[in-house]
Amino acid sequence: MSIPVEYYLIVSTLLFFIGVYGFVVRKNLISILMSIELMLNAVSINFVAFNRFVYPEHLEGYMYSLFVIVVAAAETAVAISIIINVYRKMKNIDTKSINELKN
Amino acid sequence: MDYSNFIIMNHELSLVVVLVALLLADLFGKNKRIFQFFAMGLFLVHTVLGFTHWNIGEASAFSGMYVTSEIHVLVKNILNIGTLIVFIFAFYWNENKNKNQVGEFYFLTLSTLLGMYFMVSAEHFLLFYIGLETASIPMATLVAFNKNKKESAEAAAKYILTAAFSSAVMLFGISLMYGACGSLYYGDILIKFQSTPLHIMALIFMFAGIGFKISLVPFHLWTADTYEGAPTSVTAYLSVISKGAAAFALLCIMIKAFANYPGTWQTFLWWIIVITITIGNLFALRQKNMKRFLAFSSISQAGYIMLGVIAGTPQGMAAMVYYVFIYLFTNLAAFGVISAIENKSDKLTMDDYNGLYSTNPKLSFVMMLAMFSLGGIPPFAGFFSKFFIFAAAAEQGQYLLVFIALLNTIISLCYYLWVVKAMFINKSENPIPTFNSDNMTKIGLIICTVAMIILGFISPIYDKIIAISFGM
Amino acid sequence: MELTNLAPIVLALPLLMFMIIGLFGYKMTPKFSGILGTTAFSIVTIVCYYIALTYFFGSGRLADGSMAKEVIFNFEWLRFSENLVISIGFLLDPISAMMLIVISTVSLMVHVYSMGYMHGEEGFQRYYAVLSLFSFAMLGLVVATNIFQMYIFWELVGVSSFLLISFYYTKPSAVKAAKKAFIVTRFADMFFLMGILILSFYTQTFDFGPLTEVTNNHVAIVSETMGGVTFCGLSVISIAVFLIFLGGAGKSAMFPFHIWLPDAMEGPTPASALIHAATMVVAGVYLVARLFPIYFFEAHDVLTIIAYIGAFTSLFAAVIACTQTDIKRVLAFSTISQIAYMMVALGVSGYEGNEGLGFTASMWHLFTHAMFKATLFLAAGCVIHAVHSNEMDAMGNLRKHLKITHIAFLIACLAIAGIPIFSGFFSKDEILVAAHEASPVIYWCQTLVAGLTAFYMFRLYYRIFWYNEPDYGHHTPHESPANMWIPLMVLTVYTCTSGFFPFTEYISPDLMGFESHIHWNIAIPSVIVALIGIGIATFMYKKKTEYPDKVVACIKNTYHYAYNKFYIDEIYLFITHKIIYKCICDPIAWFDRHIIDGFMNLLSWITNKTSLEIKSFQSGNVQQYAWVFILGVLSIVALTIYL
Amino acid sequence: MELLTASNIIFFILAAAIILFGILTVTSKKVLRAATSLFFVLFCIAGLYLQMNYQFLAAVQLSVYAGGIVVLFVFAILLIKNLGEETEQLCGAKRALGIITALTGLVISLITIYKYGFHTDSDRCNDIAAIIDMNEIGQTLMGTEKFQYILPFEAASVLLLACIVGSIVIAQNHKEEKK
Amino acid sequence: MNILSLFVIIPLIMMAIIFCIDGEKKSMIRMVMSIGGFALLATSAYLTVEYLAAREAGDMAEFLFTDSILWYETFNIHYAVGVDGVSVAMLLLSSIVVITGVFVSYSIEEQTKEYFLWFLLLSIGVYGFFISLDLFTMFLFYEVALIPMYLLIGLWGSGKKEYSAMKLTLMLMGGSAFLMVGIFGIYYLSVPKGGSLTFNIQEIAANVTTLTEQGADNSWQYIFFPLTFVGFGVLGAMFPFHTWSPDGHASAPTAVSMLHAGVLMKLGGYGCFRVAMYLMPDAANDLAWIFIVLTGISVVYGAYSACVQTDLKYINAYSSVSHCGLVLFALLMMNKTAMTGAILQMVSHGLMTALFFALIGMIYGRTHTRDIREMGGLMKVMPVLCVCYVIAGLASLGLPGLSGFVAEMTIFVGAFEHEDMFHRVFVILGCTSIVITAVYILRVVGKILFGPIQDEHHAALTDAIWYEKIAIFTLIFAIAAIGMAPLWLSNMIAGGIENIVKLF
Repeated sequence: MSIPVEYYLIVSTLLFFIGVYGFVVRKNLISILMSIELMLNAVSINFVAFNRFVYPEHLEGYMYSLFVIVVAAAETAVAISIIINVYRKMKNIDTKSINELKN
Repeated sequence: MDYSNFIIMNHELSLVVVLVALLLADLFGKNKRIFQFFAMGLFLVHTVLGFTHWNIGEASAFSGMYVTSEIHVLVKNILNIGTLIVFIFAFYWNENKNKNQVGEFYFLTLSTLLGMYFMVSAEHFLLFYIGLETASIPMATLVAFNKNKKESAEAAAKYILTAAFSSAVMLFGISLMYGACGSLYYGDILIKFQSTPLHIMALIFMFAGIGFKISLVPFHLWTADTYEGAPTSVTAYLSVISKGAAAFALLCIMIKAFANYPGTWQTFLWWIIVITITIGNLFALRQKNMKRFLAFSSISQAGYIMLGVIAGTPQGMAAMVYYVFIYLFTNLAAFGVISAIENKSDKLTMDDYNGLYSTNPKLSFVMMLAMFSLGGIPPFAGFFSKFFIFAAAAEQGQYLLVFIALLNTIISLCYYLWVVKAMFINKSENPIPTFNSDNMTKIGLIICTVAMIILGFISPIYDKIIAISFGM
Repeated sequence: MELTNLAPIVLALPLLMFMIIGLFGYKMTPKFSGILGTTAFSIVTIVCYYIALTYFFGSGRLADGSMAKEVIFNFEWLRFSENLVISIGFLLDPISAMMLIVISTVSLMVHVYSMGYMHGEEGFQRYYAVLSLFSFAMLGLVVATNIFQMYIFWELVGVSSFLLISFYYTKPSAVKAAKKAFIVTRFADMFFLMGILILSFYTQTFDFGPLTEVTNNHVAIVSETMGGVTFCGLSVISIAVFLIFLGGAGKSAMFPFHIWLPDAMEGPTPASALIHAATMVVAGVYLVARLFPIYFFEAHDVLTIIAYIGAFTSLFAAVIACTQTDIKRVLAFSTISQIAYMMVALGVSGYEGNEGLGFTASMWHLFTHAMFKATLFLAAGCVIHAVHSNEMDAMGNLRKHLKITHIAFLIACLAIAGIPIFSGFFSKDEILVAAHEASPVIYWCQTLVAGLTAFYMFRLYYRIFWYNEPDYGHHTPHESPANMWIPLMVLTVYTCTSGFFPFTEYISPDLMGFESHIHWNIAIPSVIVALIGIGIATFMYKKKTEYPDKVVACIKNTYHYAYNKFYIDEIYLFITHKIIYKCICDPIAWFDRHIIDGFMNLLSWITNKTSLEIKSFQSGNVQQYAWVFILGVLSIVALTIYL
Repeated sequence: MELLTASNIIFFILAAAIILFGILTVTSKKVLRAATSLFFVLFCIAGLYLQMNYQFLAAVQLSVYAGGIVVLFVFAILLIKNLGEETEQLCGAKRALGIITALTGLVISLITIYKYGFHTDSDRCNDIAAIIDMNEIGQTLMGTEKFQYILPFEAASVLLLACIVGSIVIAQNHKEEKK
Repeated sequence: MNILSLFVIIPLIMMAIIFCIDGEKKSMIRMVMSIGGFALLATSAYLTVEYLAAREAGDMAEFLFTDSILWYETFNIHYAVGVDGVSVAMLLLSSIVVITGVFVSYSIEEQTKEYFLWFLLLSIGVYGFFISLDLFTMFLFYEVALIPMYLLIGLWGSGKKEYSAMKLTLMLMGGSAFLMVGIFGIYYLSVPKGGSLTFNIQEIAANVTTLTEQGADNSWQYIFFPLTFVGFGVLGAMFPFHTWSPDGHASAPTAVSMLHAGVLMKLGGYGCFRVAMYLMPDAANDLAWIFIVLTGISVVYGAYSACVQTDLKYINAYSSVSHCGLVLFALLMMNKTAMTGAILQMVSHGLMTALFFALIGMIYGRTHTRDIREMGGLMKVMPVLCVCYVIAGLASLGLPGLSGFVAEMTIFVGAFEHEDMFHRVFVILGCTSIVITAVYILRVVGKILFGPIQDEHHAALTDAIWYEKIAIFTLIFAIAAIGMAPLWLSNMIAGGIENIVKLF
């Protein structure tokens, strides 16, 4: 008897909302970005688990998570370059420092 | 493996060719001015070529992953036209304030455009996702293009973070959808989709991601900040092209994948439309910065666009495409004026516009037309698009929604008129001095103005769109 | 000549004159416009006389001995529906023919008289223009073939009255008086209109023809359509005709609508003579007379009310007239009293044969009153012209200075007092006879009024022409020019002679006519009462004595009330200013600005405020954005799935 | 019902590690430490993949994520002055809100997922999943049939190119300004 | 080409010409405007004559001079024009007010060119609305007419013009929000089985009749009738949606007040009649009482409010509320006479309120105050203006021989013909307004025209100049002409009404 797919989903959902929590509470941009990585990984787990345990005929979830990884990498790269840009302008990367535009 | 599938992707291929050509030209070309003309000329060719793609008709490639039909071709053409106008307005800015990154500007803009093509044509959530990301991640760098300004960096950071967040949320939805349906082809989902909680939750998570692109409330909060911080040309691009593509993609998804259970999504879409329009309007009321003002106005406009989605009929699709088409000229005209003024005088707040009519009557005139058209005042094109989209919603019996939307147009008219009032009625000690816009801006403004005035009267456009639209 | 050809002139010519003088008057010299107006009106007068005389002594008498009701012409002016049509037409029957004579005579005399009286006044042309308008309107009113035509001209006379009262428009009191006159009569007209609406709703006609057609002691069209219909327990017929009477009461200054007439004396005196003495003010009487069959057969209760209102008004006005010191006001109250007399006569009248005496008497009195009251006014005009004041205190002993005026005034006074051989005697006698037959209360009341009338008229007469001469300064009064006294004389002649005309043979409710003779049992007491009145007046006012003061001291309170016209004006003022303005208009205006408009402003305020309040929603913090985002997603999920 | 087979135990351990390190990632006060935790999370996830017989995916996960992204993070952290040592003081209210939101979301999602009840035929799944090889992966990635993904693959290349260009522009930006 | 299209084309041509003229050449602009205005007047006069001739010749079609060009095939939108007696009357009215408005605007010196451009746009909207037979184009023109008001008031107005302009625009737009929903409802729900969607008014009316014959559910009418009626009612200044009117009129420049009160407010009444009642007769029948109460309140309420105002324009604005209330009131009585009266009242009120506003504008231009407490005895100073004012006042209070009387009497008589007691009681209440009207008219006349001169500065003021005279005399002539010979107009209108009345 292998692990039911729900167990994977519990893990991924937990991870996802940990990521959400991190996004909402962390104070610097890099940490926020890391939270996003957690969320994306949670999604990957979902895909893979579904693929593996529910719909194993095709590699759809598998491929999807592959692309998620690729896109996440690109996204992270751009995000980090933007964060560094912010750092250069504001001299720190605290979320409070990107609070000029509002209302 | 039949790679001839690529052949039917006319738009995408020609755009890729343009992209490659631009990369090369940027690599070897030294003169930025010539490069700009080259880029625009190339893109113009691409745009014109786009109109020859009608004959493809309905076709799908890659075993149903990619689909094209006349309405897709049309939407892509509309996006092309919009992008072209954005380029025209960006010409001066590129030449004077963005000297070092001209090539990148074109390249990045066009790659996001390519992403939008994929979004629009996708029949599979993976392709859709890739398209969406292609349309948003490079956009973040475009937002950060204004190197002199802190706001630009801030806007970009906000944009990329919320974009990543929303794409994560969307992915979570898509993954659950996969789990529930077993396939991510729209056609398969259409068959497998049921009205179970999981399906609906997946749908909503996924919807949120697209809602972010269209900036529907409550997924809209990035909009104003990003619009304000980004270079004006990029803002224009974001507010029209990106939004229009996402809206059309959403409509396609809804029609193709979830048409069997319209009740499930129409219910929440109804509320989202109501709050989107209302919140957008309420915020726009307080704005003094023109770009920020237009950001909120575009949020409420997004709500109107969604009326076509909630209708979900061919009528709704046609009305929505038409709305986007008109909205493109209208909003770009407004941004054109704003960027013309910003380029010459660096003034951006509404108070700076006081007495503009006395010094720059033509610009004020265009701006006024744009405001009236946005407000849906006849005989300008905005009236027609608004009327049709309301008609589409009303056809499905959404009278209450239409009524609420119409009541909201009162608020929106109020702030549009404030702009008009500032330019025409208010007096100013030191109005923006008289200046001559560069020729490119002039051309752009003329195109937009003519379009705003006459498009509504040319009925074949709409009749053509309805003929090629599809729906539930 | 054919009447069909002539009759239009009666209406068209004055209208034309009004337009010509009104539009181009400012380019004419005053004199020319006066002559133009007068000449034109003399033609009208001749035509009127011609029409009336041919009618009375020729075509009017039908083979069966009754008087004809001829519609000379009648063209459709406005069509409301299949049945309801306003026509402008010309109805010739005994009373309209008689009115033609009254109006044309008095109006012509006033035209002539005004050339002298108004000489040198600013706005002379305007005056003549309005005079023409008035003549047009009044003529149109009396010849109306349907009740709506009457209403049209009714309104027109009202407005010309307004324009004439406000002739001295720079004088605030004149403006006030004009407004008052117009609004009060307008208020009454509203009832008239309502009456017309009700009547026409049921009968589906405006035409006097069917409305006065009597068959078997019923006005068929009215009794058939309205008989038995009630509203709030009252017969609809009664309501309708009572409302119509109220309209008449407004024009004819019946209590409680009488308040405008004394103030209307602010206008030029000849205008007062024409409008506020001889013609317009009797329109109400004429109206009731016109619809007499309906009143008599279908709403007799209303007729009784009319009689009592008339009786009360006549007494009431006579009492006030005794106390006034402005000579024109005295005349105005006298007019009210005399018109009320006519109303009484109508109210007590029967219908057939001799019983129709009241009706006849009313019309007769209308005629004679027009003549002698016009005489009185014109004479008063001469006096005012001479002393430049309306107040009795500024006059006295004028018989030496104004001989012709004096004679005319005296004759008219005798006529109004009802002294035999003068016209007033005859008509008043008939009225008293009719009243006697109907109700003793009214009879005694009217006899008392006759005495009071004699008293106050001679009080007036003595105060002006006898009494002690005040200090006229270096400005000795002198007789008026010929164009003023000749009209005076003409009217005096009418005053003397019109009593001998056999009215009863021509004018009666059933159109048949009847023989009449003087009823000495009624006449003698009334003459005696009149003589007593004259005697007291002579005693008190022939010379300056202390008797008036003593009398006043005796009945101080009553005098005070009467002198202040029983405070009716104040009551009106209270109602209009304190109640209508303060309690209705002001609150409504306040409500409009603060509640209705305030509500709209509130909406915008709320919108603005909300927009201000939710500003913090867009905090600029990217984490909050994400928070809202995920919260939005979750709440949509929760709401969609679990609700 | 034997849950406690060896592979299942490994799953539980991995799951626990993922959650634990996930929590550490978002709670540790030092950013560098958070990055390390993140690395462990990613590593464990790769372990999950391996456990599911998806070796290639696990490899990609390790190389791209653990090898690429985490390194990128570390570089960025080190590039930014003092960030590595900086400690965060989280605002209580904000944290409470975050926790509440996350818990709400968790509860809603889990309830929804559990209500659905996935029907899994583990034997069949195991059979099919056992025979994945590189050839099939390549076919899937480069094919044009249904459930084959050449188009996203090509599209992703554009995305990557654009991202590279974009990142460079943004990163370059500052230097040129300085000149 | 259809003669009706001229009403849109002529102003368009004028706009084009003026657009090309240099803004400094004011006299030339004014000349173009006058010529164009006269051309419009001539066209409408010619149309009237032709219309009457056609009717005389026995052409019994519901609408004449019809023309229909397919525009949006999808929605079956046509550019459909056509007139019946009612529209002809309204067109005539519009032409008169427009030409007089042009003359009154001669005194505009600031941004003349722009002023006239907006003015023309406004008149295009008005004309277009009256000639349209298609709900879509009708609505389009309706909105075209609304928006120029904002700038006309905001730029050339006086007083708290910005507030008023915004309020007016937003409230009217609010009305059009109601209206638009109503139009959609009519459009989608009026189709019988097997029929096709249409915006054409005639076809919709036929469809609705068919629906009734088929015994189909007509409950939709009960939702969309109130919406449509309120939508138009806002423009018709129906209580409690009238508050834009006092502020708006008070702030607007003279000619704009004229055009707005004189013609634009009539769009409301005309729309109620042509759209709401014509297309949804069942609901009109059953729900009329609600609006009778509201409009009945308007009639009396407006009059009472006018009594205590001190600003001339406010007085006239409230009086417009009262008079326009009467229009809607009469329409709701739903019989031929009352409805004819309503249209007559529109024409009459249009003319006399235009006259009023023209005169008030001229007086204000001279004395620089509109407060009646600060004026007095102007009759001596400017006799022509003041006499005209008196005439306008008399017309307003319903003096026979002037148009107001004809209209009011037709209304009262017609309305009183209603067989229901409830309605008749309301008519009686409505009648009281004629007294209150007299009160406030005379109050003004007595205060500012009569009496001694209040302010010695006013003694030196001049009387009307030529172009002002042309304007006011034209209006007075029209008022008097209708007042004296109303039959042709009344018959013409009644002919148009008949088609609608038979639906109830």
